[in-house]
Amino acid sequence: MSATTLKDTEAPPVPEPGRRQLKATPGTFLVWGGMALFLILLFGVVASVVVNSFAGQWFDSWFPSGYTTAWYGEAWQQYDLTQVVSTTVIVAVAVVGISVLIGAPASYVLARRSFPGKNIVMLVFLLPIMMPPITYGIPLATLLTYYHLAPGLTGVILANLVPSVPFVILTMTPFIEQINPSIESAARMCGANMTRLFTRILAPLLIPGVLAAAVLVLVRTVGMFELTFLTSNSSSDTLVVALFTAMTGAGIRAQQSVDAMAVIYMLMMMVLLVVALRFVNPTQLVSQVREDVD
Amino acid sequence: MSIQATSFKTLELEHVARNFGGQAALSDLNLNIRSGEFIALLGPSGCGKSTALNCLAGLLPLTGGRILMDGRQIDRLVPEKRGFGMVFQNYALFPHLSVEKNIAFGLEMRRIPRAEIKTRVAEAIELVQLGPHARKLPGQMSGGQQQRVAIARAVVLRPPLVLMDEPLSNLDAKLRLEMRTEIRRLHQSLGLTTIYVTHDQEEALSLADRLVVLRQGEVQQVGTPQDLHEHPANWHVADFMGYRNLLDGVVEHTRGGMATVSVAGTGITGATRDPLAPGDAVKVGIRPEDFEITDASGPDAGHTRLEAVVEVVEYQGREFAVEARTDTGQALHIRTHRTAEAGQRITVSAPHERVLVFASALTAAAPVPELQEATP
Amino acid sequence: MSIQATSFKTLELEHVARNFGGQAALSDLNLNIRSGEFIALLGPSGCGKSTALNCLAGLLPLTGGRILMDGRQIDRLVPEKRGFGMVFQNYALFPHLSVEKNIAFGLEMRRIPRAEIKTRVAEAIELVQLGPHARKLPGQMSGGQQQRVAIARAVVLRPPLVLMDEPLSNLDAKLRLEMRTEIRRLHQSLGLTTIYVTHDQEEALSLADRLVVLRQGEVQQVGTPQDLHEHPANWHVADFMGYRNLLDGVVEHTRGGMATVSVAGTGITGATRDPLAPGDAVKVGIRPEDFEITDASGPDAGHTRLEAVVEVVEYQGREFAVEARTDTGQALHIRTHRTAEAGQRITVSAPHERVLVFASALTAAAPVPELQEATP
Amino acid sequence: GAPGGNAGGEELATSDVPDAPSEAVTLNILDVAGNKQLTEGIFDSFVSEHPDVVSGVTWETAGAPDMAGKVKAQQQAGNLQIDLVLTGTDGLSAGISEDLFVPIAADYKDRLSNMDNYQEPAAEMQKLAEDKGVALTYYPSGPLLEYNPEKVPNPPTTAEELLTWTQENPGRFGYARPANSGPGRTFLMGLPYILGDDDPKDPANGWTKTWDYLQQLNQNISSYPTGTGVTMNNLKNGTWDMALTTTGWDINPRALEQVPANFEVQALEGFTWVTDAQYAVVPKGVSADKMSAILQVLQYALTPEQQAKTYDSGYFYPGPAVEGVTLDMAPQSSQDVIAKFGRPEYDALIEDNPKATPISAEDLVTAFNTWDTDVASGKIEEKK
Amino acid sequence: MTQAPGRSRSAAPEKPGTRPALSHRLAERGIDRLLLLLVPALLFALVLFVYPFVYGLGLSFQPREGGLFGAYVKFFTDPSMRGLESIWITLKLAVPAAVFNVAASIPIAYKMRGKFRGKRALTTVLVIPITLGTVLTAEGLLNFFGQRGWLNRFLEIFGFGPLDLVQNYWGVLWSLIISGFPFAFLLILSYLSGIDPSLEAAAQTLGADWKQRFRKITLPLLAPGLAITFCLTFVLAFSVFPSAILVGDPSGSTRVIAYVAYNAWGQQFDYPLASAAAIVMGAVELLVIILVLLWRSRMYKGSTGGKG
Ligand SMILES: Nc1ncnc2c1ncn2[C@@H]1O[C@H](COP(=O)(O)OP(=O)(O)OP(=O)(O)O)[C@@H](O)[C@H]1O
Ligand SMILES: Nc1ncnc2c1ncn2[C@@H]1O[C@H](COP(=O)(O)OP(=O)(O)OP(=O)(O)O)[C@@H](O)[C@H]1O
Ligand SMILES: [Mg+2]
Ligand SMILES: [Mg+2]
Repeated sequence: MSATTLKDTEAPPVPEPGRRQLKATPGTFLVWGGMALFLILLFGVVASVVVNSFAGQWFDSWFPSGYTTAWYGEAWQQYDLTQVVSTTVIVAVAVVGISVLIGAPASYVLARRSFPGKNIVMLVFLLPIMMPPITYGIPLATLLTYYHLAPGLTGVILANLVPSVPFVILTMTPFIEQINPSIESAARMCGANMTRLFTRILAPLLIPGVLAAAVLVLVRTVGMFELTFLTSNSSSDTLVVALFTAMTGAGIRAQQSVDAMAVIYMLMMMVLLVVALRFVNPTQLVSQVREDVD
Repeated sequence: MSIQATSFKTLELEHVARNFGGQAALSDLNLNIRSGEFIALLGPSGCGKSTALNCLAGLLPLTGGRILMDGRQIDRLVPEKRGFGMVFQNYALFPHLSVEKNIAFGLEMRRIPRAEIKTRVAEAIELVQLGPHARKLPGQMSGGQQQRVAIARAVVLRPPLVLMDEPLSNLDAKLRLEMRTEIRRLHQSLGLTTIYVTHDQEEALSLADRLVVLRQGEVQQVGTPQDLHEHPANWHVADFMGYRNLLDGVVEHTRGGMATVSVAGTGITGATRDPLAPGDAVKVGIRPEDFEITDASGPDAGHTRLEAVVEVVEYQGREFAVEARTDTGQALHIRTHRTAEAGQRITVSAPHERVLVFASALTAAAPVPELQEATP
Repeated sequence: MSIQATSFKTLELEHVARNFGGQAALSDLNLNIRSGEFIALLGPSGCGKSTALNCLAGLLPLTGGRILMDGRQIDRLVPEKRGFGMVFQNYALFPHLSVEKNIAFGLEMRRIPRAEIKTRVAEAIELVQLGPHARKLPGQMSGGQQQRVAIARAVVLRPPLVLMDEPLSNLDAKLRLEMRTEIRRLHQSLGLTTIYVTHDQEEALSLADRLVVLRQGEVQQVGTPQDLHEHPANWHVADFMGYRNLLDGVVEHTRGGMATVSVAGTGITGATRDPLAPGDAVKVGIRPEDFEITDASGPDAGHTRLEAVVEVVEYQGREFAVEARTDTGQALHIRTHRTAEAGQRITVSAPHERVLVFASALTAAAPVPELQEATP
Repeated sequence: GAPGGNAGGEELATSDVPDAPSEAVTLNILDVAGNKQLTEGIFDSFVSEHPDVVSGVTWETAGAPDMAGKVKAQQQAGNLQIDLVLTGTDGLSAGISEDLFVPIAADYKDRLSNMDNYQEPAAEMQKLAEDKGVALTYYPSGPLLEYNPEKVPNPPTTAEELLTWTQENPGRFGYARPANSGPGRTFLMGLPYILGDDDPKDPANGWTKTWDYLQQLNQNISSYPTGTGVTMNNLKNGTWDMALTTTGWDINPRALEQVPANFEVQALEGFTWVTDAQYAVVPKGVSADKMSAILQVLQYALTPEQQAKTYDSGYFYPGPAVEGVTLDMAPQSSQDVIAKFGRPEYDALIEDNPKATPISAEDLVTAFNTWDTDVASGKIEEKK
Repeated sequence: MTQAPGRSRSAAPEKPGTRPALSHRLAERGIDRLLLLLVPALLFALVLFVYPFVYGLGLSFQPREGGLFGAYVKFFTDPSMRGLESIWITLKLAVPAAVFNVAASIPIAYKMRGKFRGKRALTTVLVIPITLGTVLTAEGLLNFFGQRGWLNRFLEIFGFGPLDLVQNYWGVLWSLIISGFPFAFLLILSYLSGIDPSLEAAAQTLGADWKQRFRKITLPLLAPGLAITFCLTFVLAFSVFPSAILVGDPSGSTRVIAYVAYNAWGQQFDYPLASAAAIVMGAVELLVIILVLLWRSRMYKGSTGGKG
C-alpha cells in the first residue's frame, strides 16, 4: 500500500506503473541505512565469535593463527551436549507448546471480554513476567521438589512455564483483538464449538501472534538460567545452564570452547527459528492476500 | 457436542429485547415462527434487523424476553448448538480459507463424510455461480462474489433455520433475481425455515410468507405480503410499502371507512382503518404509481385531483419518475408512463380507494396479529 | 504535498487494464470523462467495476494503459495527490475514529480551518441522517449506517471526482431514494464529477448521464441511459437493461431492420440492428413487462403471440411476476397486472417493435462510441 | 514456610551410618568450584575399584552463588537429590551460614583418618571449614603479576613500582572484580601483607593502605571485567600488557593456548601467599547408605596416589592437600604439561614466602562491598 | 450455568416473563462460560506463581536485622547497597533500550509490509539476533567491540583511537538492543500485518500522505500492540542481569538493580534483602507498565478490518 515500498512482482507491460515506488525519500534512506548498519555490526559480532570458536591460537592479530574444529568436539564432550541439547529441545518444545495451549485461551478471554476483576487477573499475569526469579525461584523449586516433580525434567518444564504462560497471554492479546469478531460468529454459526473455533479459525489467523509468542517464549525458556538450574538435576540441565556454568562457574576454560558452545546454542535456536519462519510468515494471512492487491 | 440440526415445529420469540448500553436496539419482539415459513424482516437502516437475527442466532445475549423452540427455552444455548445457518451482512468470510473451504467448513464441523462434503460443496458453488473462483481466497474476490460465498456457506448446511442478513445487497439485478429464485427453491425443496432481512421491498414481497416491519427496534406490523401491501397498519409501514407520498393533513370528515382530509387546503379522500374523528392529525399515503397524469381537469367522483408543477423528471427505463410541487408547496412523487417536462403544469389524479389515511401518532397503530402492544 | 483538489476539464482513460496474477480483471477500458459528468458503471458481479474504480483512484497500479487528466498523465501519481474521493464497497471506515472523526479526516488532511471542518462535518452528518450516531464508533453501527458514513466521508471533501462503489447497497428503499436524490443534488450543485458503480439498473438509469456496461473486464457499451435502454448494443447489455427473456433462436428471414426468428419452432419477430442473415444464431430479447396476457388468440399483425402454462406466480406489490413455460419448454418471465394461477394456460403477446433480436456472438457487437474493439 | 519446611533436612545419627552401604549407591555430585577437572579421575577410579560401594557418579556443575539456593530448596522439600558438593571457600561459607551441611569432619573423624596427613597450609584451610567439609585440594594461589615480555621488558617488582608503571601506562594493566575472580580476590587479600597494613584480616578497619593503594591504582584502570577469563583475554589480545594471576591461572591458560606461552610471571617483593582450597561437603539429608559411601570415597581421595591426580594441567597448581605427593606420582600427561608450562621458580617462591589463609567469608563480603563502593565506583564519579 | 432467573433490578416496568435469564444478564456484564478458558492459566499462575511469590514477599519482610521493613530500609539507605542509584541506572538502561527497540522497529516493519523479493530473507535476518543468546552476544560484543576487536582495529586504520565500547554503559545498551530489537520487530511486524490495508487505501483517497496515514491511521491502530511490545521489551531490559555483568561495568555505571539483588542473594546470602531488592525492582517495573497499560486502555482496541 505504501507508496515507497519496494514491490511489484509482476513485470508490467508498460514501463510506467510502479516506477514511482522506487524513489527513495530521505526517510527511506535513513531506515534502510540504519538497518544496514545494524546488520553489519551484528554480523561482526557474530562472526567474531564464530571465528574464535574455530580458532587455534588467536592472540593480538586480525585473525587467528590457525584453525581447528577441536573446540566443538571438546565442548560437546565436556558438557555432554548430546544430552544437554536434547533436553533443551524437549524443554523448549514442551514449554512453548504448553504455554501456548494454556495462554491462548486466556488471552482470548482477556481480549474479548471485560468482566469484573479483570484488572486483578491482569496483574496476576503481569507479575510473573516482571518479578525476577530470585523472589519466587527458591520457594517454587521447594514446592516442586516437595511434590517430587523436581529436580528433573518435569520440574524444569513446570518452572519455566511460570513466566512463559503470561508471556504468551500478553503477546497474543492484541492479536486477538485485531480479529473481527464477526468471523468468529460465522464459525459458530457453522457449528464450530470453542475448541474448533480455536483450531480451525483463530489459530490460522493468529499464526503471526502464535509465532511471535512462541519465539519469545522459546528464547526466554532456552535462556532462562535461574529457574532451570533450581529445578534441574544432572540429567535435565539445559544448554543455558551448561553455558552459564562455563561462562561464570569456577574453572579455567578455553574461550574458544565457550564460544563453540555459544555457537551451538545459536545454531540450535536458529534452526528452530528458521524452521518456524519457513513454515509461517509473520504476517497475517489476511493481509498476505491483500498484499497482492498492492 | 452433537449439533441439533434437527428440524423444529415452532420457534417462539417472546418479548425479545436487546439494548446496547442503555439504548434499545430491539424491544419487545414477539413472533411465532412455524417450521418451513419464510419470514422477511423489513425496516429502515438501523432499526434493529441485524440485532434481531443475532439474538436469534445466539450471538448476542438477550437483555429481555426469551426464545422457545418447540416449547423448550433455547436462548441460553450457545450458537453452535442451535444449529442455525446465517448469512452475515458483512459476509464474515474466513479470510484464510478458500471459497471451497469456507463453504465446506460447516459441513466439516458436522463431521459429514468427506465424499458428501465434496459433492455438497460443489453443488453450493454451482448454485452461487462461483465455479471458476472456487480456489480463490475471499480477499481476492469482488464484493458480490464474496457475498455469494456467504450465501453458499450458510445454505450448504441445510439448517432447520437460516438467517439471512441482506444477502443479495451487492449483487446485480440479474443475479439477484436468479439468487432469489434459488433461495426460494432451497426454501421449498429443503423445507428450510428462513428469516430474511432485506431492504428491498420487492424482494420481501415476492419471497416471504410473512413480513415483519420494524422501526426503531419496535415491531410495527406482522402479516402476509398482501396484508402489508394493501393494508399497512400505520403510515410507517405504508412508507415502507411504497407510499412515497405521505402528506400531513387534518381530518375534515369521515364516512364508512373513508376519510376526507385537508392537506394544506386541498381536500383528499382516502380509505382508512384507524378510528378517526374530524380534527385528527393524519398522514395521507399515496403511491407514486397510483398517481396518474390526466388531461382532464375539474372534480371527478372517484378520484382526488391535484394540480402541480413538474420539478424533476427522471428516466427509469420504461417509466418516468416525476417530482412535482403543488401550489401549496407540497412535493409529489409520481411514476408514470407519460413523460413530462420540468416546469410543466400537470393535473394528477388518484382513485379514492388507492389513497390511505393514517393517524399521525404511530402508537395508535391497529393491533397487529400475534403481537402485543409495543410499549417499552 | 498540496492536494490538487482543483477541478479538471477532461479525464481520459486509455486502454486501461489490470490483471491479477495473469487473469485480466479489467482490459482495455477507454473512457473520456468530462467534468461534471455522472457516469455509472454497470455489470454483473465480478466484471471489474471495483477494479476500474481502484485503478482510477490510484490504489491499484495499472498493468496497461494510461490515465490522462487534462492531457497530463496521472496514473503514476499516488492516490493522495489525485485528490479524488471514494466510497469503498466494503466501506473501509477507520475503526478507531468516531463517525464525526471519520468524516472529518479528509478535511483535516487538507488543513481546512477547524471551524469550517465542524460545519462541513455537521452538514454531511445531517445529509446522511446520522445525527444521533455522530459519536459512535463504526463497530457500533448497523450496516446501513456504516455505509452512510462512508458516503459522507467521501462527499464532504467535495472532490473534483468522486468514485462510488455501490454506495447504497445496504440501505432500505426509502433511504436509497433519499440518498440518491442527495447524491444527485450534490453532483449538480457542486459540479462533482461522479463515477458510480451500481448493480441497480434503475439507479443507474435515473442518476447517470452516461452508462458503461462491463462484462468480464471488457466494455460492452457506453452511452446515455436512453440509448442503452432502448438500443442495447448486444444481448448482454440487453440482459442488463431488463430483457430478462433471452431466447435462443435462428434467423428465418430479415426485412428492413426487422427479423423473424425461429425459437424452438415458434416464429418471433423483432427489431434488430445487427447485420443478420437467415440461419444466424441469435438471441431474442423481451422484457417481462412487454409481455401482455391476452384473452385473444390466433395471429395478430403487429404482435408475436405465444402460448404457455403458468408455473410460478409471485406477488410483487401491484404487479405479479409470472413464470410460464411454453409447450416447447421455453421459460418466460412475465410481469403483469393480471393475476394468473399456476397451471393455467395463458396466451402472451409482445409487440414486434418491443422485441429485440441480437446476434449470439458477443464480439459481433455494434461498434460502441468512444470505444475501440476490446481485444486483449 | 514452604512445604516440609524443615530447614536443615533430616539429621542423621552417626551411629546409623554403616561401614559400607547395603547396596552400591549412585552419587550425585554438584561441582561449584571447577573441582571436577581435578578430581573426576579420583571418583572414576573409586567406582572401578569399589563398584559394590559406588555404582556410579553423576556430575552437575554450577556457579558457587547458585548452589545454596538449590540445595536449600531440596532440603526444605525433604527431597534431597544432591549427595556431595564440591566447593571453594565462597560456597563453603555460604552453606555454613545457611547451615546446609553435615559436620562431617567432626562426626566421622575416625572414618576420615587421611585428613591427618594434610600439609600444613592445607590443614589451615581445613580449619576454615569448621568441620563442615573436607578439603580435597589446595594451592597457594597468589598474588602474582602476569605480563607480556615484549611490551613490559622490566616488570615491576614492588607494589610501588606497579603503581608507577600503571601511571606511565594508563589502561595497560587491570584485574577482574575481586568478587568474581580468584586472582582479583587473592590480590585484594594479599595486598595488606605487601603494603604492611595494620590487620590484614580486618578489611573494615585494618586495610587503610590497601584501600588507598587500590584507589590510586584505579585511576589508571579502564574497567574491571567480571571474570578472570576476560582479563586473560585482554592480556592475550593486547588490550592490556599486564594483569593479575595465580599459579593456576598462569599455567593452565597457557597450557590451553589461551595465553601465549612466552608470557612471564612476576611476584611482588615480600608478598604472602593467600592460600586456597576446595572442599567436599555433604548437605544435610543424605541417607545413611550414601553417607557411608561418601565417607569411603573421601577417605580414598585423600590418599597420596589419588591426590597426585590433582596436579592436573596446573589448574590448581600444585593441587594436592596432603603431604608427600610429588609431581612424579602424577599421571604422565599431567607431568608433561607441567614440564612444559610450569615454572621451576614456583617451588622456591612457595617454599620461601609465608602463607596466609583467606579472611572469613563475612569479612570478604565487607571487602567486596568496600571495593565496589570505594574503589570501583570512585572511577565513574571521576570519569563523569 | 445457573438458570434461576433471580430478581431483576431492571428499571423498566417490564412484564413478567420478559426478565432476561440470569445467564444473559451475566453475559451482558462479560461473565459467561467463556471465562472458564481463563481457568487453566489462572490456576497455573496461582499454584505455581502466587504461592511462591507470596512466600518471597513474606521473606522480604523478615530481614536479618531491623523491623518489618528492615530489608527495604537497608536497600534504600545503606550506602553500600546504593539502591536508589541502581534503580536509576536500570531505568537509564531499560527505558532508552525499550524506546529505541520499539521506535526503530516501527519504521522498519512499516517498510516491510509490502511484498518484495527477499522479504522473507530480510525478516529472518532481522530476527536472527534472537537466537544468539546472552552469552554469544556478550562474547561477540567483547570480541568485536573490544579495544583490540575488529571494529577498533578497523577504525585504527583511519586513525581513530580505540573506542571504549564495552565494559561500560554502551556495552550493555548494545546487548539490550541486539537481544531486544528482534523481539520488538517481530511483534510489531505481526501486529502491523493485522491492520487491513484497505484502511490506508481509504486514507489515501482522502488525501493523507504517508506521514499522515501513519500518524492517524496506522499508529493508533497499532498502539495497543505497541504498548504491549514496549512493556515486554522494557521488562526484558529492566531485568537485564547477565549482560550487565558480562559486557558492562557492574560495580559502576551498569550496577543494575538485578545485580544488586543477585549480589545480596549469591554473595551476601541475605535472602530477605535479595527479595526486598527484587520486589522493589518488580514494583518499579509494575509502575512503568501500569502507566503504559493505562494509556493503552484508552486506545481503540478491536477489529482492525474495514467492514463490520
Ligand atoms: N486480489 C485479487 N486477486 C485475484 N483476483 C481478483 C483480486 N481482486 C479481484 N479479483 C477478481 O477480479 C475480478 C473483478 O473484480 P472486481 O472487484 O472489480 O469486481 P466487481 O465488478 O466490483 O464485482 P462486484 O459487483 O461483485 O463487486 C473478479 O473476478 C475478482 O474475482
Ligand atoms: N455494538 C453496538 N453498540 C451500540 N449500538 C449498536 C451496536 N450495534 C448496533 N447498534 C445500534 O443498534 C441499532 C440497530 O442496529 P442493527 O444493526 O440491528 O440495524 P439494522 O436494522 O441491521 O440496520 P441496517 O439495515 O443498516 O443494517 C442501530 O441504531 C445501531 O447503531
Ligand atoms: Mg443490519
Ligand atoms: Mg465490486
